[in-house]
Amino acid sequence: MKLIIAVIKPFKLEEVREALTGIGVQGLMVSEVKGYGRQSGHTEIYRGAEYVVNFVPKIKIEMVVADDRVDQVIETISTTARTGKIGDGKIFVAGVEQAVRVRTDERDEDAL
Amino acid sequence: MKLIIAVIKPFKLEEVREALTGIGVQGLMVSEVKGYGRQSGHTEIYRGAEYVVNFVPKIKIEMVVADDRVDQVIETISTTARTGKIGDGKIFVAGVEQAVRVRTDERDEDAL
Amino acid sequence: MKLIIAVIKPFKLEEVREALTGIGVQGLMVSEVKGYGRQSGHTEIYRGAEYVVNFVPKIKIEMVVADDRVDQVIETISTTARTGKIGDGKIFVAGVEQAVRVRTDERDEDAL
Amino acid sequence: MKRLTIFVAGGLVLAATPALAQEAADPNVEVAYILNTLLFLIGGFLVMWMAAGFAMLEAGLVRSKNVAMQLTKNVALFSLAAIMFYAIGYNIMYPSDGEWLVQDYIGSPFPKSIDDVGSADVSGGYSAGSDFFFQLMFCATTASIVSGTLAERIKLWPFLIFVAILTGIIYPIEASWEWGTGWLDDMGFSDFAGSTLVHAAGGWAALAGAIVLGARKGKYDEKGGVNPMPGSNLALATLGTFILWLGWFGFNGGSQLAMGTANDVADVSRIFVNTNVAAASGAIAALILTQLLYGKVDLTMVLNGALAGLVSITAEPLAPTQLLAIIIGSIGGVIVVFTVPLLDKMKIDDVVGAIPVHLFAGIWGTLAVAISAPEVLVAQIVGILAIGAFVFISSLIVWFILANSVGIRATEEEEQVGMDSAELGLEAYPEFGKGSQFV
Amino acid sequence: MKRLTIFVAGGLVLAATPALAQEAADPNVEVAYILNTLLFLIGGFLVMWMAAGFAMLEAGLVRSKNVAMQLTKNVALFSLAAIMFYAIGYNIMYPSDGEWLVQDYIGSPFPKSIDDVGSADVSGGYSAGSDFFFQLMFCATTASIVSGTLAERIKLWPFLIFVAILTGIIYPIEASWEWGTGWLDDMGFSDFAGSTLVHAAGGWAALAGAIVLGARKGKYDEKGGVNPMPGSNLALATLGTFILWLGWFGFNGGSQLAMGTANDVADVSRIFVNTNVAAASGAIAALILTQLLYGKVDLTMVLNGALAGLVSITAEPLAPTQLLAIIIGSIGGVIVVFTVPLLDKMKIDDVVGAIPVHLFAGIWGTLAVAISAPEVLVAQIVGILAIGAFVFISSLIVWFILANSVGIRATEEEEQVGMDSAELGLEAYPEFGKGSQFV
Amino acid sequence: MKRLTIFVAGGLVLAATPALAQEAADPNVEVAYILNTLLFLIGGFLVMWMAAGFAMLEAGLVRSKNVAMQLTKNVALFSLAAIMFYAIGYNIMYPSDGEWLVQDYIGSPFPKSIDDVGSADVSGGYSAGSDFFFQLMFCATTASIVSGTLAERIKLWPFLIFVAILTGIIYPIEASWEWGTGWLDDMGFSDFAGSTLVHAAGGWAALAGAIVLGARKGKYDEKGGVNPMPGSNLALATLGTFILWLGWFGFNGGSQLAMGTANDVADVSRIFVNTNVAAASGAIAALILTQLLYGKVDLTMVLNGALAGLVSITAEPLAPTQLLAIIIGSIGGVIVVFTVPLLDKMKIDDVVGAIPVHLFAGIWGTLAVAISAPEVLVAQIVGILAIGAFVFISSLIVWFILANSVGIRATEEEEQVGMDSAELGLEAYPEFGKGSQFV
Ligand SMILES: Nc1ncnc2c1ncn2[C@@H]1O[C@H](COP(=O)(O)OP(=O)(O)O)[C@@H](O)[C@H]1O
Ligand SMILES: Nc1ncnc2c1ncn2[C@@H]1O[C@H](COP(=O)(O)OP(=O)(O)O)[C@@H](O)[C@H]1O
Ligand SMILES: Nc1ncnc2c1ncn2[C@@H]1O[C@H](COP(=O)(O)OP(=O)(O)O)[C@@H](O)[C@H]1O
Repeated sequence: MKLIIAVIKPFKLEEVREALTGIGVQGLMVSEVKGYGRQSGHTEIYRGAEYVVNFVPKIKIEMVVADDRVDQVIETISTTARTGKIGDGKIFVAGVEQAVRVRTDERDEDAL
Repeated sequence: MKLIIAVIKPFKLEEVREALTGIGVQGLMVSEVKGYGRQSGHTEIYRGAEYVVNFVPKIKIEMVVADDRVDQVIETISTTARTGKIGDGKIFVAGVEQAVRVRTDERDEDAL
Repeated sequence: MKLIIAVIKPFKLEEVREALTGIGVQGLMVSEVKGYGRQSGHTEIYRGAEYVVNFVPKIKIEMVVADDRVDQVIETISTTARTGKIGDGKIFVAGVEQAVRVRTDERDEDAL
Repeated sequence: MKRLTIFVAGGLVLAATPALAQEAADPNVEVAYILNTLLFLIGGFLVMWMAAGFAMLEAGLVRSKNVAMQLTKNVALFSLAAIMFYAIGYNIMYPSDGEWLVQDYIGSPFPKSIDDVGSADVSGGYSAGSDFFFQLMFCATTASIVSGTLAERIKLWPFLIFVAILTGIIYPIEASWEWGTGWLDDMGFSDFAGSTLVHAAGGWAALAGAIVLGARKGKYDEKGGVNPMPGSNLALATLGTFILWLGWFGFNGGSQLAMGTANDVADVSRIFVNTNVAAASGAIAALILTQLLYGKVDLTMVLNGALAGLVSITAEPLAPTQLLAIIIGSIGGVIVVFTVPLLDKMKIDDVVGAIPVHLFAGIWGTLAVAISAPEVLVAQIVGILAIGAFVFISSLIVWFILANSVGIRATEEEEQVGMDSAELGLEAYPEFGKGSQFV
Repeated sequence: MKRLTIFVAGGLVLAATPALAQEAADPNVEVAYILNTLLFLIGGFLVMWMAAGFAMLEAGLVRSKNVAMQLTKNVALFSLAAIMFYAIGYNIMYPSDGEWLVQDYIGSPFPKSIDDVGSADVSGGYSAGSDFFFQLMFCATTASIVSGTLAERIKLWPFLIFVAILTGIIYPIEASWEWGTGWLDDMGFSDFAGSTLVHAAGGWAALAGAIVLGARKGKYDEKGGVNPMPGSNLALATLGTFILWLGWFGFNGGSQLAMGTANDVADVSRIFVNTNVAAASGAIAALILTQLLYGKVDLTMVLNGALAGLVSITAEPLAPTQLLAIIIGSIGGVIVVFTVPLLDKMKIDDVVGAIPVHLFAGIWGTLAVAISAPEVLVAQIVGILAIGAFVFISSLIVWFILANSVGIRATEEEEQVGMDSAELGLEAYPEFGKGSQFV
Repeated sequence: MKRLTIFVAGGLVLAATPALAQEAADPNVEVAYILNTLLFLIGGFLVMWMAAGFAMLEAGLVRSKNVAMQLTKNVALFSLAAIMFYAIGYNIMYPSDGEWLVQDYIGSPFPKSIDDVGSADVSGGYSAGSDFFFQLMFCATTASIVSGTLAERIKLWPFLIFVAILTGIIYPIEASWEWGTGWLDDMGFSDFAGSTLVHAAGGWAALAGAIVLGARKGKYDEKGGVNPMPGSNLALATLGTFILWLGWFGFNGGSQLAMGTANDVADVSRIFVNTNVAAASGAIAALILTQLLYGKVDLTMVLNGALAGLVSITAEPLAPTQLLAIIIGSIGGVIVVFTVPLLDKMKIDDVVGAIPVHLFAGIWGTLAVAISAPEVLVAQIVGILAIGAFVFISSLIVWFILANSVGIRATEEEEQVGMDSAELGLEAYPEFGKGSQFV
């Protein structure tokens, strides 16, 4: 199993979620993050003072999927989340050794 | 060392935390997430319009523990967090290669 | 590539971010977490009732870096975030198998 | 029109008293003058307070990424109304004889001066300044109604241009037909405090804007589904409703226009009582109805219900008994609960429900006058249609011109990130959650 | 009772003036009528504003998952009070001679009509409508007190049923004993603006409810520990307190019931001054005391302290010198700081501190009347006990019946997810943090 | 001074009427007494409401980790002012003949008693209690101005000690020079409602505090950069502004000090109109100017602009025509937009912009009196300088003593975690985001 972490632009969440449900992803977690990256660094003015905005609001999606789903999931997310403009985000994949469904105590792939 | 990620129902947090302290877990991180899963999909009405609620508020607990603690921690979380109702959540385990305690620069197991 | 997860004191964020930018880290994600650890457990009084504060506000920084950057990044974070007082936080390192830049579909190290 | 005749009458009577007023004046005429003026001043500051009510209501019902913009619009529109109504609106609305450009239809625009310092004309019955102050607040209210409907997608400056035209020209013209003793007044149309002149008028202007502007992106999907975009702060929305409720005592009570006799003040009392109970029954009606229809109470509908009750009683808050006021108010609440989803079906995106509350309940309230005075029914219908047609069409034209010149709609991306970051470069709640941006 | 005698006296004097009032009326009688009525109207809208104050205070002191419900309850209870007090309450409270069901104990219920349009009875001294409006607001206040204590766990509809009974029957009966010139008034009991009739009464009803309802889940643990559940928005709570402070000038000042003579208006001024300084000293007392006791100031206690100061001075805001008002108010503040934790020890879960503020400080204020008028001490004690017993027991019975029929308590799970999602299906702050749900 | 002479004049006239007042009194004298008193009462409660306005404005403009503290300071300072002004301030400010310690410069401190119950002295022209109530609110306003500037870093208790001295001694002394018929009044200085006596004075005290206290950590960096620390809740800030706007009608209108004649009430009306339009034009000026300067509107500047408009018209809200009021108000708005960044350049950290709004616009408004009355120009300058020097220097001394004794500044760590957790041990918004702590 793999943990897929995707950082995307907030307004893309709904589309991405639908796309993922479309390919049968059954569960995921969403959280708000402040992103720092190439997109950062534009300036704003507040009460006459200029300042640099380093952090951009982003959405982080985390989901654990079976190994054989990984490529499809990556593909789905990156095509749906892409606008071509800087700040579209990233997708990371890490290994997961165990999974448990609390309700039933099912393990690993059955737990996803 | 392993990183244990648990998604549970919010009102279970206090119980789970106590149980974990009970078995000697010394530290963890808690954050709010919006969960999508089997539990999702009930409808609400707002100003006369029906809509589907896809995201359910959940709590994510992350903690790094020594390898030999993993099973006990999983056991503890899943029994305490279980209500038997859909949406109880998941527990995931991933490998951790290094750990550092910032204050003392202690490493790995000593840092937990 | 490695995923570096650092939990630090909130007011240290700006310093740490600058230090990381200084050594060429190009991107990261920041989120608010509630931390439980040795620092926890002081008591407060609200409307005459004493209670224990278990969770302390912390900042979680997550970034994926190339393997050869890991030590430098750890070094940088831990020196910058250190106050020597309890609650300074932790740094964890986990393996990352893939990375994708959504905008360009670049992969792995090029995506960071 | 009832209000004015009181006046004129009063004026005639007082005309008897010597010109260089108060020194020589019959003490009671002077006391009446003071008390009438005081009613305008108290009524005026209560209605001014309604501007804060609209600001809070709207700020509470938009998503947090648009809150700062909504607040900006509300402060700006109230300020703009003050200046436009002074510069041209007041005189267009209250032309003295010979000041009509088109007799009984369009007054001539220029600033009207109020009493000089220390030289009250007691024979006027009240101070001109206090009347200006009171009337200005009604003009501003009309504009406040528009901002809520068009929230979350209209650009700031085009909106303010419309506000300037609405408060400087459109409102004063239609209001002059009745309160300026124009043709509708001659005809017997009756609108005590403005269910049609203020509320329906604001609603018509909002409706025209909503049509030209279009719905918020994502609000309605192809398959006819409606995606609610819940308000970010219902505590503010409730505060706004209570503020409006309070201000309405000035709105309706002050419209008695006199407090210098026992009868007048007793009537004002009666108006306070009816206004309050109409609001209460509008809220209760929505409370019960949402429970029955949806199986649970919808607070936002209850708030709209209270306001609809207030709008409904505004055309005639004096004549009804409390029981009738309860009936009129409840029907207002019912109207809201049924017409809010109706607008959604028609894909007309009214962010805060201003059209059901001010336009639909306003029409109902204007018709309800005929319950107490059947003879006015025809005049009421004529008034509703005439003012509706004039305000809707003229607003439509202005919106259309703006849309095709400067453009009135924010870009899709601006809408996505929110008007606050896009147009103001700041956030109303920079430290709180950003839920609006995803769920 | 002082207030009424003023009246009756007034009435008698005025009785001299011919029946078909104002035309013929002695100008000063008419001016007095207008000014007396105006006092009721201004006092009335200020007290109406207190409904918003309670709503904000309570919304600020509950956790965010229960905010929308608390707002709903406050809008609904105020609306319900308006209707119940009209339908039966007002006449139960102010029976004319021969309208008592049980002489001096229970008035007969039916809607009382107010002056017809344009026919003020100057000999009444003030307009009936303005009196109704003013008195209604006191009735609604009594209900507002209850909602705060029972927050976060009581179901909406059973709560509203209780409110209907409280505002329609319980309050009017006990209030009639004093302000309706019933037996307590005959006995010499003195409660100028309602420390006992309104505030303690509301507190007793709340206490009965809290006992039947029980504490919020997790508030008290086995080992006697208390788990604070901090309010979600102290800015709102502070706003609510300021609103109540402002409204109280109408509450106490309006209770002078007359402004038609220099003496009356001077007394109203004195009342304003004492009311303000009592609130101030209640706040300062809590400020200092929490610093001393806990080593830090507790804002929520300071807010409660200001309100306790107001409640304490309400039974006699006129007679005291400013210095005495300061003492009375400070003691109110002290009472709050000590009794809030006390209630927790007794496991009585009062979410906003309404019982210490309204009941305990209300009793203190009622006794404090005897400082200015020792002769009333016995009557004060009798009044406190009689009204306390009646309101507490009758409320207890109603709560008990409701608990054992429809049920008044939300399920454990509803309480966990919060009343907003559970009963209303919406959230007050959908985009902000969800802290309440875990820490 | 205009205000007082009205009085004295009035006093003399009335002196004719027999001592044991109202019974025998000429009915119109009594009615005038009632109406004058009523103006103070209405004006007074409207100005009291401004305390809530400052609390909301400041709570909205500080970061969420300091909100509870800001609220605490606002409730406490208003309460403290009530007690200090009663105890010593009022008599220092309004010494009767022979009550001056230093003739025309310093009055003697002791509590002044108001009318006894039911014994109005009609010959006074208004009730002493209502005057006390009204004047107290001005004193409290002066203190409210200071809290905003020093937010987010000053310790609670030292701040309150300063407030006690400011409201008990500093303000009453400087105010007595003009309103207590002291030397500035003799000299012809004119400040109708307190652009200098209240607003600039508060601004000077704030400026002194800001200098001694220093800027918030991180606000200004070595390389002269300014790090904005955006307010946490602009909805509250806007609400606060609307509250202040409303309260200002009482502030300026009530300062007419009389409503017992047609001329007085007509003047009050004129004041309402000018006050409103000055606020409106201040807001519009800031709206347009921020758009031009920064390419986008800054809501916080628009709010400050409205307040600056109000402060600017406060020194002379009666004489100007509406057109002149618009000009005076707009210039106030312009001043704010330019001086807010200016203060930052000087590294003077004024969290809410109180110094530009109250001090700079206050000075402008005081000078602007000369537009209507050129002859006073010199006196205006003398008054501005004298009061500025006295308040600034005395405040500087008090701040300096406090800083070097108990200390006035929170530690760096306290500032980092926020004053709420550090000094109060609670949070204003425990469940919402914690953005303030990192971004
Ligand atoms: N190395 C990284 N580790 C973790 N998150 C990253 C990393 N680089 C970028 N991000 C996240 O991805 C977001 C988008 O990256 P950015 O560089 O701004 O644009 P792009 O991905 O188009 O090059 C950033 O806001 C940040 O949250
Ligand atoms: N594959 C997954 N990856 C990450 N989180 C998941 C995954 N599946 C479920 N979750 C999380 O677990 C929560 C509960 O899962 P759900 O399917 O709703 O109920 P249950 O676990 O009882 O089957 C979801 O709200 C989501 O946050
Ligand atoms: N085993 C762990 N896994 C995850 N997070 C941890 C762990 N231990 C500590 N933390 C995080 O680090 C923070 C600081 O740890 P703490 O024990 O309080 O102080 P210190 O690191 O100085 O010993 C905690 O608040 C918690 O968020």
